[in-house]
Amino acid sequence: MLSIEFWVNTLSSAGYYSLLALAIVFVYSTNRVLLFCVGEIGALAAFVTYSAHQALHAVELPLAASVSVLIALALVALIGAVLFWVIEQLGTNGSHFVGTIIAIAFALTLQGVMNTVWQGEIYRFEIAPVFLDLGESRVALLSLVVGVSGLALAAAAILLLNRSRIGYEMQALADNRVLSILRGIPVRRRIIAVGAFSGILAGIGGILGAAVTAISLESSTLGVNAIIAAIIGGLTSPAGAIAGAVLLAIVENLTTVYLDSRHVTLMPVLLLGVFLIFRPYGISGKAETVQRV
Amino acid sequence: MKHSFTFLGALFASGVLLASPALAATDAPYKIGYISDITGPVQGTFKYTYEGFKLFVDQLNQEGGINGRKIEVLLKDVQSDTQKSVNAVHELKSAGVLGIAGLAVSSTHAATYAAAANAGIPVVAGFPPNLPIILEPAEKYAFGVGEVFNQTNTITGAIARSIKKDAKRIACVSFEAPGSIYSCRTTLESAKKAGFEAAEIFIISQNQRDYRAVASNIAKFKPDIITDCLGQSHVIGLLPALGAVGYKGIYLNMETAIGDQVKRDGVKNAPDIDLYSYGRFISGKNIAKEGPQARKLQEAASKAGIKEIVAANTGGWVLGQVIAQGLEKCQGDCASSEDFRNALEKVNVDTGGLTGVNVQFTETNHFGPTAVRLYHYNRGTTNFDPVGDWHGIAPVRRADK
Amino acid sequence: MTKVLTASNISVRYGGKVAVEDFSATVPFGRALAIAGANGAGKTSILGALAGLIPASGKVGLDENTLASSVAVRLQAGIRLVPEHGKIYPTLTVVENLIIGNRLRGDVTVDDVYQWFPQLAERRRTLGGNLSGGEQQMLAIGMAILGTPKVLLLDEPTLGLSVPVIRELVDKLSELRKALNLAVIVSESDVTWLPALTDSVIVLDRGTVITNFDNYSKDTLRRIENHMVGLETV
Amino acid sequence: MTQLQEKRITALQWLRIALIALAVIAPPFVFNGFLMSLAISGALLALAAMPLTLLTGTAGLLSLGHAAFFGIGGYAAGLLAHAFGIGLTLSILVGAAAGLLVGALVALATLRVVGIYLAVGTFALQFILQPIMQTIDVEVTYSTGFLLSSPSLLGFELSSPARWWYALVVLGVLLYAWLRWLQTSHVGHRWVVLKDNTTAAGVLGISLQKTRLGVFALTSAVTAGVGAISAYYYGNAQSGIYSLHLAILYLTIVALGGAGSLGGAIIAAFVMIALPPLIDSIVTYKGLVDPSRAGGIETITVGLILMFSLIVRNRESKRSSKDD
Repeated sequence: MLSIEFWVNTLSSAGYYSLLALAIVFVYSTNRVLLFCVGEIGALAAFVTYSAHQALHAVELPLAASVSVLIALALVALIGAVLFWVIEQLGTNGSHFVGTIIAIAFALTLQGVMNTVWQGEIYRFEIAPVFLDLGESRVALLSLVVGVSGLALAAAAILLLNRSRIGYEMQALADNRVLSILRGIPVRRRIIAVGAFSGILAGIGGILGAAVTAISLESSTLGVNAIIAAIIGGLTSPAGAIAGAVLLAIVENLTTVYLDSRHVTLMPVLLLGVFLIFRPYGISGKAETVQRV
Repeated sequence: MKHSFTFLGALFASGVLLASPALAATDAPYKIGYISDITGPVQGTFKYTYEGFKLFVDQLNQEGGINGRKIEVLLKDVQSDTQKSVNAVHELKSAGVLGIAGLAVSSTHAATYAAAANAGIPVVAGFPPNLPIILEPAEKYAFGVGEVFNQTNTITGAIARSIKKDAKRIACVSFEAPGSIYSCRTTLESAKKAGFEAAEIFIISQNQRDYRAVASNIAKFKPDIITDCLGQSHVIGLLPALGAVGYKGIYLNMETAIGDQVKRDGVKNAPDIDLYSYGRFISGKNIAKEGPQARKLQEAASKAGIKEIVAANTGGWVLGQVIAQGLEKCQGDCASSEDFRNALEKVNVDTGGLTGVNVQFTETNHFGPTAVRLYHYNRGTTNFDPVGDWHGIAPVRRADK
Repeated sequence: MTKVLTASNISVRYGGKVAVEDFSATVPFGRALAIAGANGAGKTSILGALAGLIPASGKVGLDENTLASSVAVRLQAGIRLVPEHGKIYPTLTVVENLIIGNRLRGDVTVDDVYQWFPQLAERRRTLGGNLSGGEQQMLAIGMAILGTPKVLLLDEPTLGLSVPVIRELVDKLSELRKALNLAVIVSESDVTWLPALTDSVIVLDRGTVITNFDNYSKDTLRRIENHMVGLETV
Repeated sequence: MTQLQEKRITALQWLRIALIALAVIAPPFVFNGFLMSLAISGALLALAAMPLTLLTGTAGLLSLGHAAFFGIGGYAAGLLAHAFGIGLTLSILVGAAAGLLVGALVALATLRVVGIYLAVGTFALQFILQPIMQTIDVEVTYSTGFLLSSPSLLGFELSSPARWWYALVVLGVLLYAWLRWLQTSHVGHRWVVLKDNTTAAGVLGISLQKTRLGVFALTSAVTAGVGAISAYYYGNAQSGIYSLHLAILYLTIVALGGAGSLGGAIIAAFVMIALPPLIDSIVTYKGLVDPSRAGGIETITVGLILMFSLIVRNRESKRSSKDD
């Protein structure tokens, strides 16, 4: 039936989709904004990692790879923080979809930046291909690593949120901002911390995604599938985001195996359509009681 | 609302001043417009054709231009956007160009041709994509010196057969764009005529970034030969993925401004793939021995610091030759774009070794006969060595007329 | 030992509209003041101004030192507001709510709150949203008194609760007030509970102080009600 | 209000009307070919931006499917011309009907959701329609897309830029008047209630579903109709034109124009059309920047303008909401 290869491919897609989807869910549950620029943030992280590595490699700095990843993550953390700071400028009466259009504007601006700096070039991370022979099919170790590390990091992020005080405070903030102010939570600092944290998640997701595919302006369209995964998972629940990412990865790879790989973009959208009609708030999303139609 | 009205109005007014047309003079240079995607999403494919075209024009101008008049190129970067392409045509008409060359991604061609036809300006599309409307019976103002897949791919089956006599199964990989899908269809038809038993098309979706699943699908089909009609980003993603799933066999790439280095990087980690490539225009580190124009292109390129000439550079140089001969054959001092259009229909350019056959337009065929040559990638020397001679392709009629 | 909360000439404006005009009050620690008035009289604005949540003119101080008008400063000084709506986090459990409240370390700890409100200890794992009205009010007060509270501001605490629950709440509040020596200000639009909850009352009408009483005879309650309904004017 | 103030007000209004009249009549005489094409492209953008302003600004429904509806009109015109040789006038009606149908379907499909989820429904529409359009391109027109020529509107031949400009101006005025009337009528009030306070709408007995269905179907129909006209102006309907990028451009215009302001949308449309050549000439002026960077800088500028106008517009509405 389904080969080991299918499951490894699905695992690796689920890896980077879950990180991107998680970033979307954290942002949405904090200020009801849909992070449309998640793909662009991921692609930018991949580009910066590649260029930083080229530069550091030329100077033979040890640990060039990990340093360049850190540089990239610092940059996307800053971008996440700036995005949230801009959305904060809208003030509390700024309705959430003005914030979403701001996220779209960020996507445009980041595309312009990547286009200007890297001018449409396409790169690949120089990772030596190592293969494992499991049964009769050959599996790339890189896909396994990307899948496992992606899901592990996503689970760690959720644990951090569900167990730590900062995690509770972020949830409290999303739940009721005025009460959070009254109980002494430094609201603005926490909101910008969520922005930075989501930027880092999206950045790691983008780097892992680029490791398996390619570093190019077009890889920001991974963000489109991540948005679908987050919505299917229910925009308000982190665990739902991972469930949505895994479901999306399965649907994508099943489409390629059984149908025509051409429909890899169409099938997730049809799946989203089905969810919107029958279960609009996703697998485990909490119903938006405030504005129930 | 009041203050923003004045601010927005001022912004629009200043746009009017800066973009007003340049002035005219008596023995002014021939004005040729060049529309392309220099900084847009697909610039990796198109900026090298413009680079080749500019090398030719600059070299021609140094030699005194045509009948003593230089060629002035007005570049309009439309970033593969249809609206900008149409506006660029009108801008170039106001600037008084005789003709327009280049064009960006194929989805903008029809609108650009339509706008140019209304303005009475001939358009000569460059390498790679050309619409089939330049085949016989061609649209009046539409010409092309690139690749029309419906014509080029009629020979792909024979070329694949020439590589592996006993090959039975062929796969063609295209991406989700009408032109590319149509190219693979033509390829598979020619493959069946050339004796292939099983032929299947695999289409990569619009934002397919993860090629492993497609690669394993193709491998499962167990093709003897895989061919394609893909863009740069697809080739970079697909070749390593085919290596990863353990495909051992021939990969025949159709050169559509992908560039040799991209192919080298693609197969670097896929030792079992035997890479071939075929295309209309020659490429390589030293092409001087191919012919007089090849030597000139080599000199101009090395002067401009280009270490390796890609097929798109050659395509741009030949596009320059076609425009230049059109201007030469234009009666009188080539005052109107109509004269230039008529002259273009008499063009018969000897490309001096850059292509297999002359570029020849007629009244009814604005693309003409073409030829492609097969190259084999030598992993030792990292060169693409020619295999056999040029394969001539007879002109094909338009399918919709 | 600080002994008194003083609020002088507090005025609140929303754009052009005046919500509160020149409100002043002094509440010694251990004592409770009620602010009575119909809806829209400006009660919530006064409490918000005292907590630093709503920008207002005038001064708020503990003994002689005036406090800056930021919520953080007022919280540190021990001023705690329990709003009328959204007083707890429905999507967090009881213990998680208390962890949030416990940001401000101090004398009163989570265990103390569990002792004050045993029902909360039993239902520590349930989501705030699933608690009863009375339990939610207790959780809200529990969150507010964590750390070192000095002033407790309660906005309509009895609203929407049943009589037995209110009675239990009122007893607990007076116990708390004495035990922690709190100054308490309660906004109320229901006159019946004033004597049990507070020692004195200031009556408001559309943002201005009409009158005040520092004892609750039968006659006083009737007069307060007339003022609120507008039968008796100044 | 004193006599003097009244006099100054009417003078201001007269100046405004004169300015608008000048802006409408002058172009074919003053502009050269390029500026004329910019003006016509701007007019087409403005026509399509007005319904989106209504949808997103007045009724508060964010839509990312605007390019998809625009494409429905384009393909309706293409198919009708290709198969039956039917001209522009009928294509507008058929295109509008198709847009109305699809718009109603999307509204029905996303009936039980609110706010951002509706934007997702239209986002999904964009990705469902794109492969359908591509299949039509491959199967019907051998990847060229539909070629449309010799448009005539109700017998009025649109053979020259001047005729195009005046036809679009007339259409623009009619559309502006109709949508403005709708905005200020009882229908428009229901949209405002839909936007601001869904609970109040329930209380006032306004059926949310019917209101949303109505405004969505109406604006989709108008957008599709303009899509048919635009396809004839550009002489081509091809899947590559109707991209998510175009939908974002429309959102930028609506945001720049100000929520619910039809006049603002018209001005913003012309600004966004004039922007690329303006930036191009500024950027490549005296080699300020290497021309190969122009494209990226232009995208950055559009992104920043969208952000800036959102913050300013929002601050304005915040200030005004404080006053009342």
